[in-house]
Amino acid sequence: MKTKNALTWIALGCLVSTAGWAQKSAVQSIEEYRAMLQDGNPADLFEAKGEGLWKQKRGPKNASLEQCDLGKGPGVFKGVFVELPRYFADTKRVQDLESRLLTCMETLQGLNAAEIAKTPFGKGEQNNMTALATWIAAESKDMKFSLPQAHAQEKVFYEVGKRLFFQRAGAHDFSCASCHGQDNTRIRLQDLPNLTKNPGDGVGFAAWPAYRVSNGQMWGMQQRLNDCYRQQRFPYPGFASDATVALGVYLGVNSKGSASVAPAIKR
Amino acid sequence: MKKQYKITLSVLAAAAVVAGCATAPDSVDLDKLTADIVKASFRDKGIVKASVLDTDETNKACSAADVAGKPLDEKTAKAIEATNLKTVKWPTNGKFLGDWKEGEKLAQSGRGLTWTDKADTPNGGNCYNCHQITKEEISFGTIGPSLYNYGKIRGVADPSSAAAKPVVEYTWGKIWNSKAYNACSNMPRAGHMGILNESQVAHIVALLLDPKSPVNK
Amino acid sequence: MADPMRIRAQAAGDKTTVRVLMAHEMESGQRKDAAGKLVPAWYIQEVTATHNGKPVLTAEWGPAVSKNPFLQFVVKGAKAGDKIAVTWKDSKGETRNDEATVS
Amino acid sequence: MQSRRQALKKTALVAGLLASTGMFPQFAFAFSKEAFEAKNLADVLKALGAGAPTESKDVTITGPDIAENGAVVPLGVSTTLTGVKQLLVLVEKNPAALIALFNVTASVEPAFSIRGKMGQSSDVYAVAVMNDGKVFFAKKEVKVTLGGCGG
Repeated sequence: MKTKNALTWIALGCLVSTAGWAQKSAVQSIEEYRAMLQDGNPADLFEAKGEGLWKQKRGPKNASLEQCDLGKGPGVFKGVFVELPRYFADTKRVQDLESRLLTCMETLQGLNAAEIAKTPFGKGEQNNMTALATWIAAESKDMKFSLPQAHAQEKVFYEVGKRLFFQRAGAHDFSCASCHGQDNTRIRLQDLPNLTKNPGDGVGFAAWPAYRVSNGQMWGMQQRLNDCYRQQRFPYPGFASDATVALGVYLGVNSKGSASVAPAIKR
Repeated sequence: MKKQYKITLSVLAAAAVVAGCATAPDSVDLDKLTADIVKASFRDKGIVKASVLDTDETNKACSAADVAGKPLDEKTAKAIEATNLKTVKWPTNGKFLGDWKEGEKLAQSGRGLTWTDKADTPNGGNCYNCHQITKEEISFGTIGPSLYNYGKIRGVADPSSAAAKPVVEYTWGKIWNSKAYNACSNMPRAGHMGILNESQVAHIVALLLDPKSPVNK
Repeated sequence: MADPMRIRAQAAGDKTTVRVLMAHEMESGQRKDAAGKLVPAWYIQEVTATHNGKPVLTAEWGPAVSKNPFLQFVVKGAKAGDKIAVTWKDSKGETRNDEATVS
Repeated sequence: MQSRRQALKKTALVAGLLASTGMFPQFAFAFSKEAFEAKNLADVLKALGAGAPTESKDVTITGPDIAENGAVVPLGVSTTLTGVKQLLVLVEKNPAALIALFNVTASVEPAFSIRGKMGQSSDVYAVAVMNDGKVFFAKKEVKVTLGGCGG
């Protein structure tokens, strides 16, 4: 699927590029480079760590997360990722994977969710959060996204997410759509998925969490959105804030039917 | 954190009541709800203040059009373009063209104005992120049109000539405030929003229009 | 303590391909932190591998091996059910040993 | 000043560590510090006590033509020659050229893949140091691009 996408893209590149064959060859070489990295994705390390953390008794209540309800009942981790974010009756909120893990870490383990949400990415409990999210996502690998939209609040969050996606602001007037609102575009050499519709298997929403080779970091969806907003010249979105969850609903619903490849490996 | 959630929750509950369970969510309330969620979710970080989300009428109108999925009506678009055109500051020394070499450096840089940048980080022009410019740089984006041979295609042999004046002025104006010519352009308003200063805009104009620039080779 | 390695060992005929991922910063000693201070080098220096307890490979690495290192090698004569163990030791003297069964 | 008792304790700790992690005494080799600090191929070989290198088609270096990111460049070294003592991976323009050194035994194929960091576009080398002291190499150019918006 990835290859097919890349090939289409190369073909288009030839048509529109005036730089001709040198351009095409560079693009092909980079595709080869990306293919070389697929075997041996360091995300495996985080996946293994996450599985261990799920079962490990931790926190003031010395409990594991094995009774955590991620949407399909307590303890079910297979297939939950491709149905998140969704509405949870106990919290009366729409939650994404990381937001829901926060809830479980607080209710089951007695950890302080607000403190964890405030912790910068890559520090302390946030590292555990990323590992957990990586493992849970990996347990839905190759499954197709199918976010529930039956509850009124799930519909409301989709609509809010759509408005956030098109919100132009900041020093550069950028919205998410500035870069992700058209087909077959790229920023520098990075192809940009069109996230206003289904961008296909393993593309966009369906490719995170992912290991980023540029900085050797494992990123969950929350960090992915956070860094998009940073580059968009927006202020800082709170971890698991309603804005990030609503945006996740918009992207996730648009990706309906696409297979998740998470955890992926990215530039 | 806790407090913020509470606020959002009460707003949400209200929206849920209004929206009911069967009817489609009401657009006006969704706009209000989105604004409330934005307020509760974003915070100041580094040099970026949450207040940058209180944007101007141009962005508001274009965002609303994007959400609706249809372009602005012609009258509104023209009015927005006129408003933006008025903000264009023309070169105080009358010199539209600077040094194309400096322009190339600015075009290459995508730095500045994120919350990880410092206040004294020199801002880049971000040009290559979206445009092909010189033939030598193969790492270019395609969100905007190719600018290779920009001056040549437009027949600019001498940028200081009277014949070239309209193109030179348009180029300056477009970089200073892109929305003066296309109300909902994806392009930032480099001069208007203080991303680039007058001499930097002149350098980029030179990159595009100077016959000696690799753009026009 | 360092996080565990991921070792996958797969037999094909009389050869076993071993793929190892190690969790390590591999700090080059060239990088500056946010405050502009040079971050001291910290990297895996020695890697060893055994097949059913018998040493088959030793390697020395410098700080230019990428963060969270990946290593692939092929062990002759290893078959399904055999044990492949890998050990690393870094420039601070910290070490980690993990084992995998050939599949 | 370190007391004798402290020193002893430390030694015991290290020994314990080695034992607990399954490090065998025969693995206790000294790190080739000098080789890993050398600036170029010739100095690396000198530090390892090896002779002058000859280019050979029996040695192979694999890597991408263009690396999208210099932080992670997949590199492979291998040889079809018999009697190989060591296989080395080098990046010519790195601050220190040597990336990794593999001691080849009869129990492994003389073929290894790793990922290295590259500060800039450069030639990369695979070097085979033979039991008889001969040295063969292969090289290839890897271009490192700058990607993304950061600039």
